[in-house]
Amino acid sequence: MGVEVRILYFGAAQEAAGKSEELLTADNTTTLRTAILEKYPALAGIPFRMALNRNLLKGDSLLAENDIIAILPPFQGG
Amino acid sequence: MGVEVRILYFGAAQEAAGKSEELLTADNTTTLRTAILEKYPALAGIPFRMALNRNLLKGDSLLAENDIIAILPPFQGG
Amino acid sequence: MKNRYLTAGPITPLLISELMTLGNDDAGAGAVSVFIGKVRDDETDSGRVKAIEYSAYEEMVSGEAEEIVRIVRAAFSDVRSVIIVHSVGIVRSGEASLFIMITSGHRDHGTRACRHTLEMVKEKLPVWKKEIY
Amino acid sequence: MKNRYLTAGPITPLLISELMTLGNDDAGAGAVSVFIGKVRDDETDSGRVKAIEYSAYEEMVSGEAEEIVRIVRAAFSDVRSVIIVHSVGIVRSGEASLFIMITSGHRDHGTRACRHTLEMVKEKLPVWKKEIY
Repeated sequence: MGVEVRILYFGAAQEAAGKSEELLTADNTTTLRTAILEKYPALAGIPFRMALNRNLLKGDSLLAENDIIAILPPFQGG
Repeated sequence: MGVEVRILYFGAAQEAAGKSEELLTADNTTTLRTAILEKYPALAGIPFRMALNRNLLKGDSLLAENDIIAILPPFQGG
Repeated sequence: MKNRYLTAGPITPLLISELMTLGNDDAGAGAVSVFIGKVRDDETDSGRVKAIEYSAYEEMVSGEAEEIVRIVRAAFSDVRSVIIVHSVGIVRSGEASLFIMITSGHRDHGTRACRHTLEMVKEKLPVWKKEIY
Repeated sequence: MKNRYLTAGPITPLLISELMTLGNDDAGAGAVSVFIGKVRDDETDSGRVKAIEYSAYEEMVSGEAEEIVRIVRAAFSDVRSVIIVHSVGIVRSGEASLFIMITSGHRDHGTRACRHTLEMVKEKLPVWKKEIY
């Protein structure tokens, strides 16, 4: 079950995951978050947010084929 | 009585006095102010302050030979 | 770089000069407020910072930057233009990594909008840094 | 002009570029805050403003500007440099007549000091203007 979505890792999350992107399967963003944390325990130390198709996620969302999920550690621009 | 001091007129005060500087005789800044207002009635419409030797006057001050008094309309820099 | 809000490498003095000519033909703008963020050579436990490597979620930066501009314009009606440029890639200490310019009719909205834009850039732009020692 | 706080005529883009290089060698300055005041082509009862002629009590400007710098440095300890330049003479609409630059370690003191300097320049510098239509 679930659909295949593209995951992008940024900043410290990229280092914790050891990659900048990959494909994963999930049906909603909450189960996806859990799956990612199980796969990369080092991510637990990073208070990351997620973006769905370039928009910051607020709450849970169902996933659709080809959705792009970004894993966003706290921003550090400026 | 009184000493001769140099008066500098700036901004709108220069136009009201019709000159940029002159020598006048007075013994303190309060009598000088009154004398200037009598000489140039147009100055009455300008809420000018005075500087004594480049320092903004606060209150009254006695005058000494060669003092420089500046007549300063409201500042308009910026 | 295809993104108008990002530039590769430092924001050079030349680029700053060019950016500051934007809006020079607007004779109704009485105030230009600029903020430039630079990399400091901070002394840390890991040594002195030589440079910072910035990375960004480039595809998301545009939408967030446009949202910042919308908010600033809505909050400060006297604002006439908003320019935001952030570096990606390596910026050495002493070099600039952020440029913000607000033109406005008068100083009050301009200076406040500049500060507000700066705070929103820090809060909303998906940019990350990595110190190089 | 012998006064470092005054310049004859407009503050040109070239002069702005030069002024902004001051402090470029200070790698401890993480923030540069700039305010530029320009002559607006305001429509008034007397017509559209073509230019402003600024005059100053030049001998008093230095002391007042130095006092402003002292106050700013005392109030904002993170400030590293303060530059103030005001025009005297004719500045046409669209041209700049005031330049303020603050460098500071971090953004907070810098942006606040810039605004505070601007307010003090308006309040304390013995400068007058005359619109030309």
